[in-house]
Amino acid sequence: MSILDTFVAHAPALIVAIPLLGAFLVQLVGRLHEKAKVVFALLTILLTNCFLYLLTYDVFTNGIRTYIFGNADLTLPVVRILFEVDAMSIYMALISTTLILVAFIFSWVYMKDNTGLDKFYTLMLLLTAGMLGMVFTGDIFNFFVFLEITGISSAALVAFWVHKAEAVEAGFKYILISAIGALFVLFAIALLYGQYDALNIAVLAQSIQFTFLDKIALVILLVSLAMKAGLFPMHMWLPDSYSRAPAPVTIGLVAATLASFYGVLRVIFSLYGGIYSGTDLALLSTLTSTKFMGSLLIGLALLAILVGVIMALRQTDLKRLIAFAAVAEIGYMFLGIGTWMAAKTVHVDPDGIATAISILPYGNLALQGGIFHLFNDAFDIGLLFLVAGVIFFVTKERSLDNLSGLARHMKATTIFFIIGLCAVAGLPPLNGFASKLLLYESTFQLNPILGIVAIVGSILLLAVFVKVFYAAFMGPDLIKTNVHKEPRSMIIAMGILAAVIIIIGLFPDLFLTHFVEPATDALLNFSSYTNAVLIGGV
Amino acid sequence: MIYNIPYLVVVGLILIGLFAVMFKRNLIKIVIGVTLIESGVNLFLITLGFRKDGVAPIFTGLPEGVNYPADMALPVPQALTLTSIVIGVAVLALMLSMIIHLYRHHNTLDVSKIRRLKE
Amino acid sequence: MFTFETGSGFWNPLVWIIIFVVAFLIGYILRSFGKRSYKEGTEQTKSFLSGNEEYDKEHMQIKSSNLYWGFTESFSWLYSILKKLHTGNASDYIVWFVVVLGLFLLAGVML
Amino acid sequence: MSDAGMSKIVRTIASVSFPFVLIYGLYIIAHGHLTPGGGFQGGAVVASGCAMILIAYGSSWILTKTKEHHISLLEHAGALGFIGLAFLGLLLGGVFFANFIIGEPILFGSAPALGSTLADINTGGVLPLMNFAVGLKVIAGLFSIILVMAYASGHKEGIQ
Repeated sequence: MSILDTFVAHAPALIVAIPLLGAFLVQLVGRLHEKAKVVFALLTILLTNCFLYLLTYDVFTNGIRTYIFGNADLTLPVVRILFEVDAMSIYMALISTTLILVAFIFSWVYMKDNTGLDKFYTLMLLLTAGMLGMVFTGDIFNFFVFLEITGISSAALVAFWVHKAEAVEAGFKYILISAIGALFVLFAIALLYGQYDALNIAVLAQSIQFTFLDKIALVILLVSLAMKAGLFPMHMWLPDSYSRAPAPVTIGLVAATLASFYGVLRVIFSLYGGIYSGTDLALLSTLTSTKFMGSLLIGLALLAILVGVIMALRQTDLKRLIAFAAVAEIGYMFLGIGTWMAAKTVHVDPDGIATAISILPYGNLALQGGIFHLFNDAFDIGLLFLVAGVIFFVTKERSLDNLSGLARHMKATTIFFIIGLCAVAGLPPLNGFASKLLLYESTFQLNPILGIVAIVGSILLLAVFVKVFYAAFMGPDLIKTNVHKEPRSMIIAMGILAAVIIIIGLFPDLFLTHFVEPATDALLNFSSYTNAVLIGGV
Repeated sequence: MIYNIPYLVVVGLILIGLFAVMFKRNLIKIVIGVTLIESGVNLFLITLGFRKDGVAPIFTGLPEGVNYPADMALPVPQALTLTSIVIGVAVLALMLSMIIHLYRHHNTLDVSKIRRLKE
Repeated sequence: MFTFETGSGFWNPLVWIIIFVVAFLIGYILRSFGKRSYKEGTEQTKSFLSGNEEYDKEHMQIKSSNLYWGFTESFSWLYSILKKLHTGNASDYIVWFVVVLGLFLLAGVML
Repeated sequence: MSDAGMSKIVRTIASVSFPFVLIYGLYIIAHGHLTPGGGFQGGAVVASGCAMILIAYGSSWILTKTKEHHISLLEHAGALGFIGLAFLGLLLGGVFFANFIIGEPILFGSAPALGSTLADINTGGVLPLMNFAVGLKVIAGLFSIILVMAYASGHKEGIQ
């Protein structure tokens, strides 16, 4: 075994452990020099990224990789804590680490005047470790633990500017939502554990019978994680906390929200994958409830899109406006899942007896669109939040009413804002359009109204950001004091995101076939996920 | 029947906690509600590990005439509960310190008056 | 490599870029037909507002809260509902959670 | 929780009972790998003893004896010890969190005997060490939380 193989074999544990170790070392390193903290945090996240790229290559070529803690062989699968990394986990981990990397670069100048920066980087690294743990773990109780780590550290980060009343209020709302959501997740885990004596997702998935208690557990898991992902009408914490956090934290929060969304995916496709992606005729009795839940998700997703954009249209606080746009974007992702859940059909022979259940092809297309959109949402919304952060840093203004003519001073930021605007509104040729096209076409086949609402939502999103562009960047030069050029580190941070957006916009097909399709297949291929643990996949 | 009482208590605790979180206006009472939900969930986990006439799951302290795994209370739920308690302490501490700051900024503990972020 | 199949259609970003380039060229050609006698800093650059005096630039800017005034005004009934829903009270957020939980329990368990 | 501390009776009782609380908590930490208990439980017991002292003497008095950032340094030492042991497991035992001490002729190295035996504290490998690390972290963490909260809430006028 070469040294590289050893690295790859231990990568799942190291990717979570390195940010964790870094989180506590930052405090010691920070005593050396003022800038040592941020350099150290950057190095930590870069090292994590290196291991992640190694692991990405391995998982995309060799399939699922598991990692068992404490002992090399898998003797007691029920008791052992293990990580299970498939293409979907990698997909999410790539999004999270890239966003956190960008947040650290951005914070170089943005946070330089704050005290307690060592705590800031500790919490950011803990947040990273929590998110990566959430996406890598193969054990549902560990999922809860990492969910709580993510929730606690992000709530503390939201309230980082503790001298501002709104920031503390937002932090309190976030921790309340996060604590209640996580406790209900734990309750559902206990329901599952009480029935099947197992905590491993693969073992549970294999033995789940879809009894009455299982249905309750499913609903609780789904709703609590959807709340943490910001689905309408449980989205209200999201604009509150996104808008009041410092800009680098907001980027981290976007990633944390998406990690909760990953939890929803894991619950539906892996934990309950036998019921949802199964096409066995024995599942006929569950079809009504699964389809109905899909329709309910679609309904909430459509409302999320409409309410998100309509509320965004009247906001004057720039970051709050972007946060409402993020609510709409999350609606698009849930629309993808809901369409997949509802796109099941029963084939009936002439005597009226069911012969087969199948998932219609547009269902899988909608799921692909949703997962593609996950990536686009993270990067588009992330870029817009960074632009808002730059504007706040340079002018110390939140309200759009007091902003005007910024394009005269900040040319780079203006260009990045236009890129983000077009991407988030789904304007071709940027990445947002490719994923939304998938969603439009697939949802239209389920019900034309869905496609129409999705398109209307996109158009309104464009209107929302054109308003921002007009109000903040165009017009006379009102702000004469204090306006200076944006620092170079912020341009680099925005440039990374903008470059990814443009590249994916130009090569949507390559990204779809090399990243989105493996991730979707990993979700849909329920048996390979369970077999990797149950039949010694090490 | 008597073994079902803990489950009823669990449901009762969670419902009382939710009621407190939803309808009480004092921030401290809301935090107490969260703690009640947490206690309910913890009680549920512990109850799942119960075995009639079981002994404490200490491998080296096993009394004479007790079968090794069969007569022990399940240790896994206890480990889970412990983890959840630890997390609960962290959440509680964070919530209370935020309440201290909220009180400083708003001079009130009424949750319906602390809503600068709305609409 | 560029073409992107969506099952019932396809999408190619290159086509769009070519259209952009062509549109830009057409615009440039049209611009080149313009008058060459244009001079900056003379009467020609002043805007003509039916003979009225032009305000200062600072007073001409429409504030962002007034943008889309017609839209927000005609949907004011909707906005009043949505504003009422987003109370900002932390307890209400949990109420919404319980409501959705109940809704899903009805859908997923009772059916 | 006032800043001045409480009456002399309370202070004396607190001082007398503090060593017992301390010993009991440390016992729970040290026997974590043998009996129910461990780093968190023992740490919580010790931290509650510290909280008793804090209430009896007041937070200002405590802050003259120690500083909050010294306590948080201890806390980080605990966390680093725990994750460092896990990394050592990777280096020496081949897997993250591997028990690399068990079977070695050093402290805590011997494997526990099977069956119902008397508890032997010299077993467990890295488990006791991890318990110590967690105990340190919990004592320092909880104590600094209580200390900061007492100090912060004690300095606001008008709190009854």
